Amino acid sequence: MERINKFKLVLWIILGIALAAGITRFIFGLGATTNLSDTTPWGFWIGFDVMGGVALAAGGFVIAAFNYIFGRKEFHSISRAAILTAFLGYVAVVIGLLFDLGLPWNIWHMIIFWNPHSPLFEVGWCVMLYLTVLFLEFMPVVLERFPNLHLLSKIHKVLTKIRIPLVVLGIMLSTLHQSSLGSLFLTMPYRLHPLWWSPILPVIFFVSAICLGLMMVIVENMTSSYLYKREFEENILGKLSRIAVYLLLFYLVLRFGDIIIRGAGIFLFQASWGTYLFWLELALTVFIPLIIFIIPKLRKQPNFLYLGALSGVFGIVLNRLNVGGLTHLTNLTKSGSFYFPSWLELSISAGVVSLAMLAFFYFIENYSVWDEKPKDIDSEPLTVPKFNTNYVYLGPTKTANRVKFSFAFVIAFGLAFALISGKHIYSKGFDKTPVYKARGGDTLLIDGNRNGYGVMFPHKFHGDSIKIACGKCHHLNKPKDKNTQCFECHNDMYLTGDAFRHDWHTSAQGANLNCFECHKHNVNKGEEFRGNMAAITKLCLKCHNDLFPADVKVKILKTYVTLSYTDAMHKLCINCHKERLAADSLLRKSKPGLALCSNCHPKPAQYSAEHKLFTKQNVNKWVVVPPRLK
Amino acid sequence: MKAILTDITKCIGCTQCVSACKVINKLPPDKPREWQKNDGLSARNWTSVLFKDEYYVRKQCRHCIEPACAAACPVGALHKTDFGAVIYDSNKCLGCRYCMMACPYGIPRYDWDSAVPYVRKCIMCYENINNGVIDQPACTKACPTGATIFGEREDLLIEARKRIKNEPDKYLDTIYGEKEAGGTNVLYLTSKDCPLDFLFYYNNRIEKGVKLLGEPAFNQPYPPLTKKAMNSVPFAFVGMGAVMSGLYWIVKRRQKLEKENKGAEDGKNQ
Amino acid sequence: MEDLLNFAKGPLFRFSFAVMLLGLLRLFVLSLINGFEAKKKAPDKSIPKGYVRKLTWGYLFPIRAFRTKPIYSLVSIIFHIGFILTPLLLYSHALLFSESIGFSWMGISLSKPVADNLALITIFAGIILLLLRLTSKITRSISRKQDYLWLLLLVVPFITGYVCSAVVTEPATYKTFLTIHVLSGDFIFIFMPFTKIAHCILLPLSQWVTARSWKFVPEAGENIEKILGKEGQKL
Amino acid sequence: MFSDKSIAVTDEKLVIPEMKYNIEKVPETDRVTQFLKIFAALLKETNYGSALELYTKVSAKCAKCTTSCHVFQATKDVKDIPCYRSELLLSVYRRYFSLEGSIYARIFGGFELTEEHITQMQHSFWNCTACRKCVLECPSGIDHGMLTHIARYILAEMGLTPRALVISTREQLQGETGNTSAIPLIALKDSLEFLEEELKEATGEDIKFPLDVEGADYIFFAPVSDYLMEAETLMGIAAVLHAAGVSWTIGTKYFDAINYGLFYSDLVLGRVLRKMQEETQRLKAKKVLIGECGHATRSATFLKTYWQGEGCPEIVNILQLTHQLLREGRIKLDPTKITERVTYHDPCNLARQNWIVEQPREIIRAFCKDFVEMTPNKTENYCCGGGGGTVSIDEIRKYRTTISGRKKAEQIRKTEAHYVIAPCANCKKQIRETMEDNNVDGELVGLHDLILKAIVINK
Repeated sequence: MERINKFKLVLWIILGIALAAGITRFIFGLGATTNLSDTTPWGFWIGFDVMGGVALAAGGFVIAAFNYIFGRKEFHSISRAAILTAFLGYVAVVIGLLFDLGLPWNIWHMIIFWNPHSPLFEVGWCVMLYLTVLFLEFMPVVLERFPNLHLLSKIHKVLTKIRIPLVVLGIMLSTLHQSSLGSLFLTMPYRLHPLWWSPILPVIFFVSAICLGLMMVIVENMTSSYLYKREFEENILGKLSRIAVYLLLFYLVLRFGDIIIRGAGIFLFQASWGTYLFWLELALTVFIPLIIFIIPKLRKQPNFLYLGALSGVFGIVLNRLNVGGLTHLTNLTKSGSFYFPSWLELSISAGVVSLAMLAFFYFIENYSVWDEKPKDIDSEPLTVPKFNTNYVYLGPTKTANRVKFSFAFVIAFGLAFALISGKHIYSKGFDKTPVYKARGGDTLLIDGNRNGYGVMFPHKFHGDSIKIACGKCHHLNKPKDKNTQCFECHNDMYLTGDAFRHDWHTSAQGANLNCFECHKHNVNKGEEFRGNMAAITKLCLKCHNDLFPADVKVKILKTYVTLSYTDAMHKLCINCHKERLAADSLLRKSKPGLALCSNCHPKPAQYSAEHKLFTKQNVNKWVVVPPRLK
Repeated sequence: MKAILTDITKCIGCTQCVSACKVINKLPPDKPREWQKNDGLSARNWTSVLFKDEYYVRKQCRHCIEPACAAACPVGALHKTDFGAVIYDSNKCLGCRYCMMACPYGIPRYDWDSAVPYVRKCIMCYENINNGVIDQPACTKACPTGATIFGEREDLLIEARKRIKNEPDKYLDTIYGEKEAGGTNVLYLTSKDCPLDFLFYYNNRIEKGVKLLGEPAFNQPYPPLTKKAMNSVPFAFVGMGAVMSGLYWIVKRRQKLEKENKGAEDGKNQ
Repeated sequence: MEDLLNFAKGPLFRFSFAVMLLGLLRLFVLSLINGFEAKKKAPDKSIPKGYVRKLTWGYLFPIRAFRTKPIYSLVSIIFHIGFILTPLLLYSHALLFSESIGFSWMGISLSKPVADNLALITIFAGIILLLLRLTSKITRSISRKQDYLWLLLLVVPFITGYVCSAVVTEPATYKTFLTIHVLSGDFIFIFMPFTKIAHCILLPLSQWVTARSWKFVPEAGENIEKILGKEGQKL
Repeated sequence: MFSDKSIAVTDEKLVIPEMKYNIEKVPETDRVTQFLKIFAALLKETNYGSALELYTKVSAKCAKCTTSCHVFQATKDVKDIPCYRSELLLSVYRRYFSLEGSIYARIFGGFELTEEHITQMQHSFWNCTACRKCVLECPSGIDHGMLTHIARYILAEMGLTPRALVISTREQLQGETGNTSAIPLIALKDSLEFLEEELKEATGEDIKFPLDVEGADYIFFAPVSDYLMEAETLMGIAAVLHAAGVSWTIGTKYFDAINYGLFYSDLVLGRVLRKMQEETQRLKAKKVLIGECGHATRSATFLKTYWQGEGCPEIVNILQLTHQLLREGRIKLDPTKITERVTYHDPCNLARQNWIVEQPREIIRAFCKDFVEMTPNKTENYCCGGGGGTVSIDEIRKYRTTISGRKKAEQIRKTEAHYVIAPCANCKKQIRETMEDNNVDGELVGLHDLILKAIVINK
């Protein structure tokens, strides 16, 4: 199997995983798939897909400028591939953005609802326009293939004529939005780490984008040449690296000058996560590439050249990630939850990149992006490999690829889809905490304090002597079950529940009913199940004739959705207990403080810290505040 | 402009304001989630009461006079009304969450668990007051101790100053919201034991008290931070275009001249 | 047991469902592409449309099938109907889907007695099919292992499902049967695209693909000679 | 209890003669590798891969095909079940050419291609007459005929082809005479002259066989064996064309319609069709007319595929043409001439895909009083038993007539017809031999033999 086919197979597998993640994201929302939170609303998708993607695609306008404006014709042979990379990069940005936006189907709103003060508005417009420009710049390559179609060849002619204006327009638009991506963060001076936030952030972004553009062209060219076993343009790439040296030096001066003039130098040598990230970023972006590009001995070795360019690319992408979310102070200090992308976020980003790469390979194989098309793609030699018993022949490469790739895609999709944990989706961020049952007739053991110890509760006495109607406490009795406990309905400590047990009524061990024995059949005919539930549902009394004692006053509940155990305790039980205390002498003697909060919450502030719910945060403690203790 | 004044010293933490808010805005019951900031605010809780050093601090949207969120929103889904509230139009929103990033108080919350999520925050009961359903926000109305009150901003500032003047031992001599970030429509009075700096991102700084060049002052509004960059956009656009066209012209001319020279030389040689 | 059940209802179910759906789609698309490639290769693009259409419709409404082997055809058709309707239109399955995958069809579901009876009929049809296969020398001789395995595997969820729904009341037994039920369902899903059950999605294409394959490629014969190194040889 | 009634044939003890044909040259030893290599080359160059890929997935092994296979119904041998035979090839494909199958094989082991398997295929695929009747029954839509075709192609590339077929094609393609029966041109001219005289006697008309007429409407290709054995059919055709005044011609350079390539090799199919094209272009004929022959007609339709350059002529079968002429009233048939009972046998290649089914029946009804149908008939008619080229292998005549042709013999016996019409050279030879060997009364004729008796030629 050829290199390129192996690589494509990997890309298809990633694509399969990404599709599974993408579907989950659109069914269950961002919370289920990402590690984003209210403290870190922007994460990997903005940092890598959008900001990184836009920066990675900068090669398009840089090479176009060199080729068409500065008259450096030697770059002509790589300009098509660079423009294609840019175009696909921007398409990838838009696709990535569709995943990140909460309401992606409203993305066109930017066209009709204007807020020109917003940097994001400007970025959005520029990206849209530049995408169009790139499309028009790349179109001739596609149209070349159809010289016989009159209309298309006409368009081709027009496009070649207006190429220079298009290139100039593209450079203008790129300048704007490459820098405006930096402007986005001007508005959050205290959110970003001081080593990154700067009033000249737009300029820094623009300069670094040009550096990245140059190095990305090197990486893209060498990678694809390696994959297609093709000689790469050593000359041109060497020239690019020499240009990159000056730009990188400028960037280095700019960056440190900015930090020192602003007075942020004190942050440079702290022992903190933010500072480490800064030095890592700078080492990748500037130091490694500079060393390699300046020393001619290293520069002339393809491996080192590749390493330098790759390091630069990683560095500047890391810069975008740092600005986009990693070095936000809510992330670095203990004030918020720590953000690191979930594997679903990573896989979707990887999937978008894979898609762009596959599209890139498609164009390379089918259109004349390079001066000559890669060999052995169009026609297969008329041979069949030697057969031994282990050999499997799946047809010509194209067919075999199709079969293998789709198979890998399906399996990868299935595995990823299976691995997306149901917990993340269904618990809504919380473990279920079942409440233990305690049944009894005359005397019940209630874990009223929820401290693991049972409390004796003279149940019979309440019914016989105090003559409280059961419904007062057992607002909804279950059939033939006269001592329903709180937990029967409030069956989760923190989550809402269902007082009517649908599962029991339908299960074989329970009532073994089907839906239509209680609900009218016309729910099938379009009547909303949720809309008018009372109208289409049979009353409990129709089946359970002996549901309530004759003399009981029952509070009729309008809904079967029950509060969580904690909520119910505060609203219902405590009130009830209070009333009983006022009336009864016996209980007052046995448990004088039954209605006191301190029974359940002996130490309110500490209590929360012990509890699972509140383990995560240390600062900004939030508790459900009980009335002040005396 | 209307405003809300919350006196921390008077709050008893009964959370009546929280309930009232949920009732009037028809918010469903809340469940704690992993993705919440855990200050009690969420897409289903637009106000909350924090327990801080024996005091209760109510948290809600500050309704800045010059709101950063409204300036940031690319489609203008958030905007400042003359009434004083910063309100949200869910029909325009496209879910970019730039408002959440831009807010210096970290207030807007997101429907993370919904497939159709919106940004949620206090809107000062704007619509209900506008429609005449209520005459003041539900939270101030529900407060049993008068710890949080509603009125014209100027009146409330006068009232606040009066309280500080009357009991200088009890109150900290700052009205939070008077100046910070250009002033807000939600004002706080607090006890000397409990400064409220923690509500503001300014105080998330690692090195407290370090003021770097270019960073906005404590009382500086936020929208102008990007305005400068945005104002230079047309110049950058036209300038870049001019430079590029000029370069192109020069390069082309030079090439042409070179060619002519070469041609002339060739001619000579021949 | 509880863990196994949860695994079968959760990750395994999601995996199997995804593999089934996408796998079948893959087969369909690959066959379509193959067909169109064949069309592209052959200069003669015409196919006997009426004949292809007639036979293709014959799969959806197999009336012709009754003329030869009527018993077999009838039982097999009943088995197919039961097999498609019962699992698809049972409320519990809709519930499983909505819990595990996030979408479902709760609005349309069979009433319990109908579903139960249909399940019984399907079980009997399956057993009869198995007996038919076992008793006839002809079918026995051409059957592969998977032909028996499939019948068994397909009937197992029906039996266990029926037992769960109508027979047992004891929780432990119920759990056991339910686990087998879900597990066997999962395995059916997983193996669907890779075995003969793929016919569920490929049948509508088979006549078209056949008709396309009958179109010869003019250079093929000579090219094969070249590949085999027999170029220019006499017959 | 569940035994299959439809396949029960009234039968005492049946002796199955050995189906053994002579092979021209025995291939080299490592047949397995050779087979796989050829298979791979085939998949690479032809369109069969798409069908095989699909068949390996859908094959359900329901045995419904047994109800339509005349060979199986005679032998009751499981090796003759169409599905069993197809599986021989499909299992090879599944193991060596499909992803799922190879993965399965790597994990669990299983099928491996062996010499015995090839030997089995070598016999099995020549037992099949490629009539494709089972296709109509198969609920999975598998074309067993195509699988036979593919397997025979591979076997042919290995050299495992019956000698009879190879000899005739060799003569046709490389021999001096250029036709399968090796008739020299002089002999042809002689026999045509003789036929013209015969026609003169029979009809009193001067009916010519026009040779080498340039620019005629139709260039006529008959299966060459007709010139030797079925002269009356040719006479009938000549009479019809003469009566209707159709301009037609027979090429002297190439006049054979037989194309055994359809039975065993696409290569041969293409080469023979090229010869046909050359002749058609030489004589600048507008349409190609094929005589009474099933496989010749079907293979001629592939002329469209193999035609080099523009302007492929229309291909017409004589039955279609006669039917058209009859409808237009250009020929007249005397409805009183044929009084005996007549039945019609549908050649598989003509009728199976509902192509030429109604036309011959309309012609027969126009001049035969007592026409009975066989059961089953039309598209579902049984094969004569000599399809797929087996008819030309004389060493297996016993097998052909007693096993393959058994079903046909019964069918004909049931109709109690005097004339059995079979408009196909292969069917004629096979049915004639079958009727002889099975002692069925009646006379086998071509359609145009009868037409010759009934045609009215006006001056």
